[in-house]
Amino acid sequence: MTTRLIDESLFENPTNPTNPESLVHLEFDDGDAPRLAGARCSGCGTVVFPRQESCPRCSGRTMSAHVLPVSGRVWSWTRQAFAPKPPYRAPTEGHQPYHVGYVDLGEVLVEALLTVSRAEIRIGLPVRLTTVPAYRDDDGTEVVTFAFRPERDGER
Amino acid sequence: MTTRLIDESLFENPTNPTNPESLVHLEFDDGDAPRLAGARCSGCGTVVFPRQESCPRCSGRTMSAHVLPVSGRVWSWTRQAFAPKPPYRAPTEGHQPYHVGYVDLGEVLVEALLTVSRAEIRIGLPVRLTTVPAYRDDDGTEVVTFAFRPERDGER
Amino acid sequence: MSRRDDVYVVGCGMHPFGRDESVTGMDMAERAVREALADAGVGWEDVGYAAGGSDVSGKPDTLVGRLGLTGVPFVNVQNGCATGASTVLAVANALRAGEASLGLAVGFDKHERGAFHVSAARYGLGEWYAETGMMLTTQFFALKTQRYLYEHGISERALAMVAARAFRNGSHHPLAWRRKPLTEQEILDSAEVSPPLTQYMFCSPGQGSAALVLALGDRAFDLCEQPVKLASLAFRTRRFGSFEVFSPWLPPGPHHSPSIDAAEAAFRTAGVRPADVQVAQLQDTDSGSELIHLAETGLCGHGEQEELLAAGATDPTGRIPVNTDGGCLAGGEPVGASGLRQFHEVVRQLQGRAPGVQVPGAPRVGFTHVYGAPGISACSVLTI
Amino acid sequence: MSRRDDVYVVGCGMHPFGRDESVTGMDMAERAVREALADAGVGWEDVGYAAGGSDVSGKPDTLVGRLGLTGVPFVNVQNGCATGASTVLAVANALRAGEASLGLAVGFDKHERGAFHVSAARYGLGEWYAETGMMLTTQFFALKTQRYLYEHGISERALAMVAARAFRNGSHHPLAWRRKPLTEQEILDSAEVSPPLTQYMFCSPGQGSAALVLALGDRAFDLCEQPVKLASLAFRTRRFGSFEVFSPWLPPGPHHSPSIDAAEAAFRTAGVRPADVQVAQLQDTDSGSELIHLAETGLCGHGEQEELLAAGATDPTGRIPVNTDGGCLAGGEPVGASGLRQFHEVVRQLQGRAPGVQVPGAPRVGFTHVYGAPGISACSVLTI
Ligand SMILES: [Zn+2]
Ligand SMILES: [Zn+2]
Repeated sequence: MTTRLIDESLFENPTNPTNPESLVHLEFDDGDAPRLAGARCSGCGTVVFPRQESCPRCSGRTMSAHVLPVSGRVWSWTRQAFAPKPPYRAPTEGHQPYHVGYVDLGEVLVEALLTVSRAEIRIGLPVRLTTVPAYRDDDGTEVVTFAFRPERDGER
Repeated sequence: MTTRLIDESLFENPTNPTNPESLVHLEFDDGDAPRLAGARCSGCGTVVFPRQESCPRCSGRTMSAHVLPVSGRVWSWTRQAFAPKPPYRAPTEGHQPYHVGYVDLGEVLVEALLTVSRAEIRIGLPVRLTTVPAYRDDDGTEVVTFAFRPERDGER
Repeated sequence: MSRRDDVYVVGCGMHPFGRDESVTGMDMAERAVREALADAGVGWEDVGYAAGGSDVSGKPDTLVGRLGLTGVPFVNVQNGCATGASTVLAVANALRAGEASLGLAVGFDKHERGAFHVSAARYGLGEWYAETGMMLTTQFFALKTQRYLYEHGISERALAMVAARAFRNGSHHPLAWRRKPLTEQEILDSAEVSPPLTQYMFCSPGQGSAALVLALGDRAFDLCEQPVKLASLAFRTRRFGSFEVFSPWLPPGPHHSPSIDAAEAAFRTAGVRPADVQVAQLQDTDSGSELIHLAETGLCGHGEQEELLAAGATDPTGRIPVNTDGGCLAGGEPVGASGLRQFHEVVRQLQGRAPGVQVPGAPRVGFTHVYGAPGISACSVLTI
Repeated sequence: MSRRDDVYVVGCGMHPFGRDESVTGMDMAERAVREALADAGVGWEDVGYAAGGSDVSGKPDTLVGRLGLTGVPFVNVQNGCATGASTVLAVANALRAGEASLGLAVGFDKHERGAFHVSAARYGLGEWYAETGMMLTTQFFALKTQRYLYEHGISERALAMVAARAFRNGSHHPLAWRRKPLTEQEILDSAEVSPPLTQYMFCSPGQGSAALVLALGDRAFDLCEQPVKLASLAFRTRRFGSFEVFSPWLPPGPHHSPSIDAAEAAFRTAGVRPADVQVAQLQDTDSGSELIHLAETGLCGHGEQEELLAAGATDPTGRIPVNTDGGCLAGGEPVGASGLRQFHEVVRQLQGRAPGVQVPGAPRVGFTHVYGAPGISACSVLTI
């Protein structure tokens, strides 16, 4: 089974392109899985995600690639109870209600899937970057996207 | 093979609904084929096609059904050289260049397919209402629309 | 500014909101326009400038084929949920610029059932954002509400109180879609959509149309016994740091909102304070939005909402009646028509002829507020 | 009207028209806006009111995410081929109404190749009309031209002369798409589309963007050494009896046109005569349209066109230079941008800095004309 990132522009350059299977469910302290990459304005310091060419705060055009922190806290969350319409693409096993929210990474809040149980989810929960299968391409390729999971003891 | 009018609202009530095959290529002096039906404003006399509920000239709302003349003259014409994109539906045999134009019926000019040869077509040509196959429905039904053909000697 | 330069509403019309498969968007728009013209006692041929908006139901300027081919300038505008305000702004500016003395604003829409379709590219976003199930307006409202309740110590019951009042008001309003009152418990117990919001805390895409006739200065008083003055209409896009729909990221807070800017500008231009408002329309795409907008527009302080709701202060008989026609929650949201519905209701309230429950005591200052993607808000002050 | 109330163009910018898969509609719009702001010597934060139009390439107000989140009111307009004029009108009215002293108008589009897609319902027509192959804009232009040539005794060669001049002008213009001159015979011999019009007599859907910075009164003279005055801008919908695209029927003639009304109003308001115009932009969706518009706008009499063309009177060095940038024929027609391209070219001509061939003799009076579905036209007079 081959695997690909849903959109490479969201991530820092994957360091292990010869072994794409390694992308899924890797822990990021392994050091060889893709981290999220945004951009930072050299004029005013604003951090954006995904990268864009001009700064939404000061309109400057000197944005440089900027890798985001991997851990933060849930800033807000909700649950997607019903199956979204296309262009949403459900995972192979079909739509299951899932959590989504903003994660406060300090310099920026990033919207992401949250692989956190309903019992556990709350504003302020410490979470850490991970990857999850998003859907399967027509040719069978597993497409992987980013998400945040609860941080484990001692990870910070 | 069953046959239907492309849109019944364009025609006066067909008088022979039990024999829909009779719709195709009927001559209109036969007296039992559908004629075009527009509407006429009782306020200002404006004739429109197809029918609409208010008058585009005086905004009055007393429009009554009005059967259009069957013969007139070509007011302008052109040829459709390339196959139109959908929602155009080509006839069963595929797109062939066809003529289209406005026919001056005296009280109104009506846009229509012109089943007139390239050699013969010209502004001023006397023409007469007819029906032609437009396309075939998925279930095989032949769908028929209106057109004008050259008027024959003695028809007027 | 002298009365000569002021713009007034001199007529309004509306096609009932809801679901009615027998009419098209254009049918509804035609009816709303004819009703507004009749209300103003003018003919279509008297209109010197027109603006229309529809998100999905046709090109508004083709209405001239139904209303009469007078040659009138007719501009189509499209600003999402703020479209109605954009039509009024386009007409008001044209009148004040001297283009005409009588103008018409119309909005209409007829949406499919269910959530609105979205296109990531149309919002300048990558396909991944929609494909992974994060591009839903319902999520945005839930996320914003969740955070707002947390920051200001408001309970989920307050969300149910908003919806209950909306359906209560709608039940008395002949032009509303949802006319059945619901209890707070029924609302809390309805299907989960995106917590903290349940099914009955969301408005649905629907259909409808509303239209206004506007006139300049003295012409307004010639035409109408009770012209309603458009004391201000302020339209704002988001500033940096606002929390908007379809945002893959946000800067660290505090988060601003275009509603704050638009409301401040509207009150400043009109020379009235939020406390002067006697009847208000707030964008209530969902219960949480109305709660937030109550404070963002300055009609109350952040965190005061629950107490106000519990005390009935936002009811038609309260201190600050909100969404007296049931708002979007009871009316549904035909995007192009929704902003003009707000004007219709406030104008009729100020003229003492509300279609539903009339705010007592002859209110003289009204307020409207719309808010929508991609971070725009428009607020108006209407006075009589 | 005093100079204080007049609106001026103080900056213009344009992204080259044509085909370039490496840029999106929004990319082009951003570039055109930045160029217009730089040309005016102002920043985006100075803009107090903005209007944008795009038929298919995104919501113009989302440009604030690229240009800067200043809170500026940003209205989206959509009037088909007249969209560019609608953006200018919206901004000019806002400036004259006192909403701001500096405004921005931007239009952009990036279309698919080939004829535009149409939807019968969107035009209030039955499906039969499209299904039977009568709902094509190319047919409409051919039918209108066929009749016009017949009524006024004009030969098909005149159509080729229009296109030949367009490609000649385009060949000298750095922002044009089609830069290869073609002979009249090559144009006549190109593929038949709909007689009397051949392939090279039609413009193609393309891509591009153009933007203007507009300022009120004295502010304009503070900012710009050579502000170009928007002496008038008249927008008209069709009156009864005009011959428009997608018409299943027409009333018996004579057939009027909104171009006649818009041009008359523009000249009347500006206080100039058609004979005063020294550089003109006319909607040339096809060669026949330009021919017809030459007379409908009053720039010549009906039937005089062939002689004017043969004498070179519409060339840049002639009595009445038309489409000096090659018009739609050489530029293609990105619907939202096309009207603003006209302004861009006329402004640059009047300022003596045409990107292509400069009309000699320092022209002081310019004219623009757009025309589109469903029977709308907008004309402006620009002076320096
Ligand atoms: Zn910056
Ligand atoms: Zn009539």
